[in-house]
Amino acid sequence: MRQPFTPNEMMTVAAARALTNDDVCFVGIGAPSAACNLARQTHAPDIVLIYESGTLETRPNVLPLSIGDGELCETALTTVSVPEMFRYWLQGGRITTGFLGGAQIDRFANLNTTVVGPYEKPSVRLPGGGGAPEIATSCGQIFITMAHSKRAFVEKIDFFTSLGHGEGGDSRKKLGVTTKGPTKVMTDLCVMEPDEKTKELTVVSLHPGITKEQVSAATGWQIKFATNVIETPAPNETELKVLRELHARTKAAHGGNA
Amino acid sequence: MRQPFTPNEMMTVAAARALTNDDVCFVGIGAPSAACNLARQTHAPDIVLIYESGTLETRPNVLPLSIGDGELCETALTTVSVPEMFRYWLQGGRITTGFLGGAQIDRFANLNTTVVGPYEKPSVRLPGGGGAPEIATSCGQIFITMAHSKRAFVEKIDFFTSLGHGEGGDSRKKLGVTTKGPTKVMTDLCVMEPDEKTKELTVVSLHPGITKEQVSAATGWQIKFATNVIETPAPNETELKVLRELHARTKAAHGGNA
Amino acid sequence: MAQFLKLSEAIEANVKDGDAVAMEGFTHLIPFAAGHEIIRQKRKRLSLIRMTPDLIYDQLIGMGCAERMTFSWGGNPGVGSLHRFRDAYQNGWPNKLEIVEHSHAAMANAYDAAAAGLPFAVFRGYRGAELPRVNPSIKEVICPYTGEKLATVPAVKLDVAIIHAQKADRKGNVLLEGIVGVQKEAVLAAKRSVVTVEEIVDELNPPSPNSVVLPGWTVKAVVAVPGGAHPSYTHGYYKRDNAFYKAWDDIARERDTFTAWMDENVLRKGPEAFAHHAKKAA
Amino acid sequence: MAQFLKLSEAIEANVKDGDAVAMEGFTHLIPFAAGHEIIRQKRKRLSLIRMTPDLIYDQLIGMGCAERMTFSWGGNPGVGSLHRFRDAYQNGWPNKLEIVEHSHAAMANAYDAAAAGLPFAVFRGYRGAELPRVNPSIKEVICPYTGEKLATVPAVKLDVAIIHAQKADRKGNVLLEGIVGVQKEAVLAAKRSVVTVEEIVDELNPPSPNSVVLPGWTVKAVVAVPGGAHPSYTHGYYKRDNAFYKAWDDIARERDTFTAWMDENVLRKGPEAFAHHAKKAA
Repeated sequence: MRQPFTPNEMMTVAAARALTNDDVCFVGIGAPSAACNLARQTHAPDIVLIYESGTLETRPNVLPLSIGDGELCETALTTVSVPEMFRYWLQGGRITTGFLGGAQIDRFANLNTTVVGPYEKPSVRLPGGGGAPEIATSCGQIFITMAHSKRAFVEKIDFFTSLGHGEGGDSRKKLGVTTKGPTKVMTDLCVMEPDEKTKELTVVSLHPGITKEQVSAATGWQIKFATNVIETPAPNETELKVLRELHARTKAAHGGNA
Repeated sequence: MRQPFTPNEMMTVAAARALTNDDVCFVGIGAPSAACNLARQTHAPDIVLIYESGTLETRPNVLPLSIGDGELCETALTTVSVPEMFRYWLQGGRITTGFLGGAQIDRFANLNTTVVGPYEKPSVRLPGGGGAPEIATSCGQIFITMAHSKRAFVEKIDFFTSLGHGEGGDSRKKLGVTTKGPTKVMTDLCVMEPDEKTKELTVVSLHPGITKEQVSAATGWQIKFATNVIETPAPNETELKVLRELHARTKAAHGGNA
Repeated sequence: MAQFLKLSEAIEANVKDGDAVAMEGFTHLIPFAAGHEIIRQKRKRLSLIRMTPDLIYDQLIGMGCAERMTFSWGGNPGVGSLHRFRDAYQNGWPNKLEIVEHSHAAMANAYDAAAAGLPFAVFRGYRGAELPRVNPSIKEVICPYTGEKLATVPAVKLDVAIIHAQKADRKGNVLLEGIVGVQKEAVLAAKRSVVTVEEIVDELNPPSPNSVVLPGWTVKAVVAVPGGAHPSYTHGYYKRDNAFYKAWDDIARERDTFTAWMDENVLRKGPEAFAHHAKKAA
Repeated sequence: MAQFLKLSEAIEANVKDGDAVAMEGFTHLIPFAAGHEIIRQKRKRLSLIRMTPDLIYDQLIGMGCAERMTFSWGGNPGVGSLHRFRDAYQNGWPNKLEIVEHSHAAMANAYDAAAAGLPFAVFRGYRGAELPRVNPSIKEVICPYTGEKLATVPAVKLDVAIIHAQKADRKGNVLLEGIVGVQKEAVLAAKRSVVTVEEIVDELNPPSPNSVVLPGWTVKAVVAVPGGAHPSYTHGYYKRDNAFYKAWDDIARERDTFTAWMDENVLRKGPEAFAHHAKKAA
């Protein structure tokens, strides 16, 4: 019998599965961090995890709350300065897979984490891009994890914080960018991939129990589905166990209302 | 009674005396290294010595044969990478005094350590500039130590390895260089300083027993003398003792035909 | 040469109204005690520079010390927004706040360039991103060899850098260990620098010849403030107080709870209040 | 991922005739054993890159392995000239040698830029110096903010970087300690890299979290060659053989003494000949 799981767990597991043992990942806080460490603790024990705080090849036992928790440095192979991280390691082209998320995403996987509303007079001022503008173009490929909602998956993002596939097609190439950009978007409802030609995000698999209608209703544009949409295999017992233990250790470690 | 001393010892002592306890020195191998460590072991115990190999604030007990002997790192406050040395420490403008020497020098203290003869077809291919081109312009001021001879002190140097006072006058300013450049040239015969206006090297002190005629005869251009040329105070007992012990320790440490 | 001062003296002497100030520390070693002292001394019109403004700038902004913030990521890490920053930027409370926004890569390069004495940095950045439209200081150069267009950012210009570190010796040489961020660059970029440390020791004893050490002659003032990075942390001493970072979300959300907290925990306290967070790892 | 090979295999697999090769180490950690192996394998037409060519390139040049040398200071430190380099450059023996000459600052920046994936570096250099007249790869850019003219140098382009280090663990992670030069940059700049080490250990145990460590996935081949830096040295293991550096002046001055020495000490030997120099400091 299948164990029950939450939509967020399904998203994290789907992201973890997309990672391989040979990946060198630039990890963000939250779902990416959970996914990468889940992968490391299951099928990809040698995966290299890099956090922008300078921690190279880190193996945290609890998930960091911040990108620079002590746990990351203590379990890292080595820790470099932040200029070195962005210059030698990210810009140097050594990262195979970078993770991003955002407040808004469009059909070409461009992301906004800067403002809701106009830049000069925003209705909500968000934290901003951080590492994203260069992660988006320097990593071999980008995985995106986001909760699926009409507020987030929008026809038009308010600000281009980081490049996805631009206006689609060969937009990246036209900008002189040679990396792949977003190759997968993992949400709590489904997995999307850009169409080979148009680069428009296309649903390739639906999480167990999720319908096309639910996805369409949670997307701010007319979302396309692949010819053969499959069902995302549900999280297996090991994945759930490892993920939940990771979260439990994390909650205990961070204290308060985790 | 005055102890006898060699011309080279006089040169080294004169250079050491020009250094202060507040200096941060970019040290070269040979006479500069001897002078800087003599100063450190006599009147300037807190002088900061930096070698281009990345060793910051080093206190060698024996003189290094190379710019990167283990002694330098073992006695340093810290050791940084070579790119950091040239970028943050030298170019960053943190050095008060840099030492240079060369195979040839002209009346404006421009130096050649590159070639004798034409660059493309030299009669002697010298080691080249190394750190000199940027030491010459990034340090607050430059001290030069060189053995005095007509072969070295020439009317026209074969190659401008590093900038002294260019064509004299405000040459440095015209090139956008704001540091002082060479302020003292210490030879085994005398001490020279650039004239305030013309920047032509002018003898300001003669080492004990040396005549103006000897200096003129060893200089490839009509060398000028200051109105009041003084006698360089001879090395005192402490200076000679410290310098000779330094050389003796060095010879013992390096082995072979030191 | 480094002077050994009390925190109040070090801030009084080195931080002036209107200064360009970087208080750095990438999550780790954030100089909170020094930030609190600036608040107590009621500095005004500061131009605050920091990659990740964090709670420390939320506090300075909320207390009216800042008129400009240069940054690349302005949130409470893993928690959410900086409410005081948002309130200042969106509503002008307690005063208007101007922003200069970059990416992390741009800021890191801008610090690096300043430490290297260069007027600007070149990096492969902002391609397809919108920030260059709204930040006129982002420009470009053409590679003279390949013809590639690359982004440029001006070097940071700092009057004063303030950092926290593990320890200093009696000559003011400073050892940083762990996540070292851009602190070395910030100190080397600044006209003046203040370093708070967990402890002052007779011998620095860096564990490696290549440990990150700032010579005393690059530092203006050294102050022992045990626990001075709390709720951030000091590698080898005490851990990040993640529970406090989460609690801050509620404290800072409303103006009155924020003001009350600052009054009780900053204005009515001194640097010795940090001491109970200090702890050396076994 | 790093492969653990014999030295002959590592050189065979990674160094090809005509390659652009950097064997780095600023006085310290110079990979002499690897250089000797290249000589034994009779590589030809190498484009050798190194800030300070030192004895290692004097040997490679004298044995006819090189057709070009990019460098910033080509002498025997504290001793004098590199006679084999001079003979090749001035007299074409044993073959013509082309040179590309820079300053140290330029070379250091060129390595840094390559490690950072940039096509070029900007630095404040060569002002009033003549090298830009004879090296057409030295160009300039204008700072887009201040109008200042600054020098540029193209990033180094390397097929292979070869370095020596203290130790590697069984995953190929490499620890460098002491004078670390431009070795990290060289490895990160190269398509392939070979690292010889004093020893291979179970646990790397870097003394500081900020120690200089190259992850195994940045390295192509790791080879244990105890003593492999001699007559250069390995911090924590054995000292620089300054007497040998001085003796080299006589050995290399004439073609026949050089050839005889190389025959006896390189061609008729293998990497195990370095073992008797190996020693771990107490």
